[in-house]
Amino acid sequence: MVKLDIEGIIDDFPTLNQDVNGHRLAYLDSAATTQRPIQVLDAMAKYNKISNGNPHRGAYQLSIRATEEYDFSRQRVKEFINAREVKEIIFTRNTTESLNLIANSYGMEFVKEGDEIVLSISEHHSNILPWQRVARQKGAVLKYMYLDDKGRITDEEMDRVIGSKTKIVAIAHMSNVLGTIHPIREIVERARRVGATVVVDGAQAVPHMKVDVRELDADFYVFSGHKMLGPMGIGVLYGKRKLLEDMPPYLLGGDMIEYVTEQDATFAPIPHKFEAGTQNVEGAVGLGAAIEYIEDIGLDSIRDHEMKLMEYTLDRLLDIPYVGIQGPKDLKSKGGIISFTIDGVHPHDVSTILDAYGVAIRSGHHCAQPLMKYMGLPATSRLSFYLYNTKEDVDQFIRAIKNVRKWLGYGA
Amino acid sequence: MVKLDIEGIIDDFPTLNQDVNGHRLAYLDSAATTQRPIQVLDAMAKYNKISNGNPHRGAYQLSIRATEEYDFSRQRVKEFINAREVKEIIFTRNTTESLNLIANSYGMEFVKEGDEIVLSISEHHSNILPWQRVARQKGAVLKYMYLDDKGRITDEEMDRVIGSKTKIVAIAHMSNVLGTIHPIREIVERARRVGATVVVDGAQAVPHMKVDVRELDADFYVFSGHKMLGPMGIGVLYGKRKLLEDMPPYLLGGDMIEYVTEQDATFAPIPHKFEAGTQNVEGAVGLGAAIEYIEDIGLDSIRDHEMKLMEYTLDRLLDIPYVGIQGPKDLKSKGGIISFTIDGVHPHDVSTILDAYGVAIRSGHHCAQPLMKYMGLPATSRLSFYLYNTKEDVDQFIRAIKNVRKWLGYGA
Amino acid sequence: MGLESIYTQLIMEHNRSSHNRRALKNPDISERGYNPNCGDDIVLEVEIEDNIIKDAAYSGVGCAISQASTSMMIDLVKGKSIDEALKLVDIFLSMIKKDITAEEELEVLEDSIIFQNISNMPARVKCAVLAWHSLREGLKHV
Amino acid sequence: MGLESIYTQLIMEHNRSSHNRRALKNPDISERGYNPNCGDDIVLEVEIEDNIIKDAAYSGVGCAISQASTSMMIDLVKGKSIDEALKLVDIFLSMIKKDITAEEELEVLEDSIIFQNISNMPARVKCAVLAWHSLREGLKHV
Ligand SMILES: Cc1ncc(COP(=O)(O)O)c(C=O)c1O
Ligand SMILES: Cc1ncc(COP(=O)(O)O)c(C=O)c1O
Repeated sequence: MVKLDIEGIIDDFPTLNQDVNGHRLAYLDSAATTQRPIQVLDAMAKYNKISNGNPHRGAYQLSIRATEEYDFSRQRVKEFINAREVKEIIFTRNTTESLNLIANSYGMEFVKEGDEIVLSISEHHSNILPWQRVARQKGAVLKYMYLDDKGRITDEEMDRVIGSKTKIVAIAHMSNVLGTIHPIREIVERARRVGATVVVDGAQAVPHMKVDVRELDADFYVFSGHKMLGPMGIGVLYGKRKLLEDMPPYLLGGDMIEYVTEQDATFAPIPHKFEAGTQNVEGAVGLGAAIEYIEDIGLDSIRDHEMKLMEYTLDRLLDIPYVGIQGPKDLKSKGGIISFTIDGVHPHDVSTILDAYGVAIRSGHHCAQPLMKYMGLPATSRLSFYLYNTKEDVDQFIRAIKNVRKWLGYGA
Repeated sequence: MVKLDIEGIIDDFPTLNQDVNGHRLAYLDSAATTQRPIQVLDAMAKYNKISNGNPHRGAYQLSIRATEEYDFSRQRVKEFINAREVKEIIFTRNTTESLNLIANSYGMEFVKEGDEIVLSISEHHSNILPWQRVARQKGAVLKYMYLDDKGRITDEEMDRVIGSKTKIVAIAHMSNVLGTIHPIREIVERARRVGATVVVDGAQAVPHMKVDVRELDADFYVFSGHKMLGPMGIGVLYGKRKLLEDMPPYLLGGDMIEYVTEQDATFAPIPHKFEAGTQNVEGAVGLGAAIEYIEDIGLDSIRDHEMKLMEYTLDRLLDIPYVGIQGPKDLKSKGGIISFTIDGVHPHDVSTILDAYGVAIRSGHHCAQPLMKYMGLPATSRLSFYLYNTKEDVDQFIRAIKNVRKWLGYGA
Repeated sequence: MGLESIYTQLIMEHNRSSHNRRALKNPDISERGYNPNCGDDIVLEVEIEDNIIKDAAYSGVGCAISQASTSMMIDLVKGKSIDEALKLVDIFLSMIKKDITAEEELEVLEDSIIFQNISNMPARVKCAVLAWHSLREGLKHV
Repeated sequence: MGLESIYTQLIMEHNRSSHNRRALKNPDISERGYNPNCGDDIVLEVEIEDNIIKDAAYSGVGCAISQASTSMMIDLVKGKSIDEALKLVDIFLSMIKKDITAEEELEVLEDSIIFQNISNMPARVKCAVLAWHSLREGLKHV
């Protein structure tokens, strides 16, 4: 395969080739959602113009094609994360739904009173709230692993929190606020020792680094299409076959049944058991095309590219005296995400002012209020990279940052 | 507004302008999923090329535009079904998810032991299974209204089944198997008398006839984008404000919160309370464009067009001695759906043979096994119309039907 | 694939024939086979004596393809040992998946070889394999 | 809308001024205002005597816009009756929604009129209205 060259790929992204507020757009919020390359848009358009049908149910060409495209995307996802079998790949709507599905079907079924559910303090709300509900309904205990001053979970912290009562450990592979890459292998090892199940929220990891679910040996692994060049409305839940088979279904209706009588029903085997209602075929097609695009570039090149940008950015940002940086600064243990604050300026004002310079970043709690509380900050600003970002984006960002305080009446 | 002319609109539908198996395509399976006009595809492409961002969270242009587009689509849906307030419109993934949400959040919260949940025997599995689960978990009783020999629910049947113990009545506005339009107003009246809540599955009605949720006075009303020219992966749940406000949230995480602490959370007001995780903005944009297209044609013209095709088809089909038709033949009380069987030929063979003639119909239980059982049939074949169908489609269908039995070795 | 290669004389004969459509008196195996997507629903009954399939029959409803495939399978396995029958099931399923394509290897399937190209009609594959899966399931529990 | 019309001298002064940033001794109203999207989180305190807002102050964190808007509101309503204050809140919110645009009608808002064009920055509207909503909520429960 000829690798696409990462330089110049910005031309594939129509949204990025526009001016906003009289400036070129520097899109630095890919941790929230990514932009789609024309290859993905074209794949979806092609599906919509040639192959659209309700899959699994029809004996005619359009439906057969739709079924084939859907199955093909599932196969692609399977290979992308190196799952053992295609039936271990469930299509969902997004990471949030995947996590809710696991909490409801696995958690509500297998967590018992007194069991402990372990999270990290840096989890996204989507990996907190569903577990709060399980804990409350089942009388289980929710425990947190806290971060050290470099934004990392230490071995000691894992040992402190993961113990004989631990039933589930649910943790992000990469923090969406600090960029920390959490030590999944080490966590899985400890979980295995105590017989706990590990749920990994891979929303931020899968788009940016090679993920091999077999090597990680995670029990569940979930992510979203829209954060990896794919469309909104499609997400993935990977689960080990045995676990998925033992879980009751989540959404009920449509295609996921075997027999239905007036009072009862039996269910189709996995993956169909978990995919009720008309599937989002075009979403799956878009995700498949996104994976193809990512593989054409290569995840190693993507990570490499992002780390170069990170180095370049941190060099400049650390030089500015009124900028504070949260989380790890060591590039090996983090992804392309920087959370920062500007002395005397509320993060929300930072975003608005940067927007006026064409720079799109995000400010707020980043759906991680417990982490904000733990860090003692009401909010942070966050910049995040993806394969289409360039040094030009960084330069524009740094220039804008240097203007922020002026607008709030500070000398510099 | 200049109404589009329903003749000739087929040119707007790329999928329909192709040959399959050496024949022009006669797509007669719109009850399963509809084809998308270029106007809808263009609206989504435009969003993806200009406005894509994660809504509700960003203070920069792309995110602001995404938020505006999303809100605008919600507004459009509100007007389309004449809801009182935009916050009564929740975006979901599809009808199936909408019904699961209602059953889980409303049903599990308010149905008590001994209460009765009333369905019709013609419901889609998506409007059966979630209620079976509620009934099982809550110790409630699931009761069915059966159909008369014309495929309708009589006044007597409603009176027999809806009574003082009835807590919920869940029913399709239009049956996806027989096309029967169920008497929602009459059902709501009876439900009001006994204080029951009415859930209407509008998946088949909304695309084909004017639906006014205020006039119907239904408590909940749900439908899918992909059955009304919109994309897959987007659906709607309408609920009366008071009910939605009293319900606990369903999916948890992401955007639907107010405060989150380590052990607890409070939730955002409706509609956000029910929209966890990154919203499917492009799906909402596509649905909005689909509504615009439908309104440009006009639902009255669509219904009119479909009824003419129905008359034309029934005239021809009733003439064929070995064809049996299930359900009402009276056009006033049904939509553009015909379920039929061919003597001596299994419906599945009918589909395959018709496909060879370029005619796309569906055969099977249509996700309505209890109805099949009630009718004493293992399966039926089903033809269904939408605004893009023509007499030519019908002629092609009738010609193909007349060839079916030959392939199975019958004289005719 | 044209309809000719699937709605063949042979398949139609088996579809309409009733010689295997009956109930056995004392079946050792009674296995339900169901295809939720299209509603094919058969019960396969088998009588076993000394490890040999003495008799087999089916009832239920299904499309022409599933009915014919079931009937041909019954004709094929009657008189065979359990191991031989399981071997035949494997060969049939491998043929469908295109794992085996060599004519010589498929010969043992006799008439059932006619389903070789059903994979070109993906929506019907499940109809063709239904009875074979049921037989395998059933024989497992003897 | 350029940044000039929002990060104005006046707004910056209010943002950085602390004359309304304090705690009251015996507040009759203590109302939390929270904007979950951006994390603005204030507590508005009001002292009422004979139906008149005798004193008001706020604490908490927020962006320049929410802080300035809160501070200007406090300056505006101090000394007014509850009814007058509620009226002012209505006018302010109507201005934001562009339901009221006539200069004469808006004059009563004094400095707060500066937020007239905030609706051109939709992501910041909630910051500007936070304190006003809190005041209305709080006055409801007196
Ligand atoms: C009446 C009815 N209800 C529910 C559904 C389920 O819709 P979806 O598959 O879009 O969830 C359908 C269509 O499949 C239907 O026709
Ligand atoms: C770590 C993490 N988990 C979960 C989510 C939720 O993803 P989604 O909104 O696609 O459900 C996100 C992104 O918002 C995230 O960054």
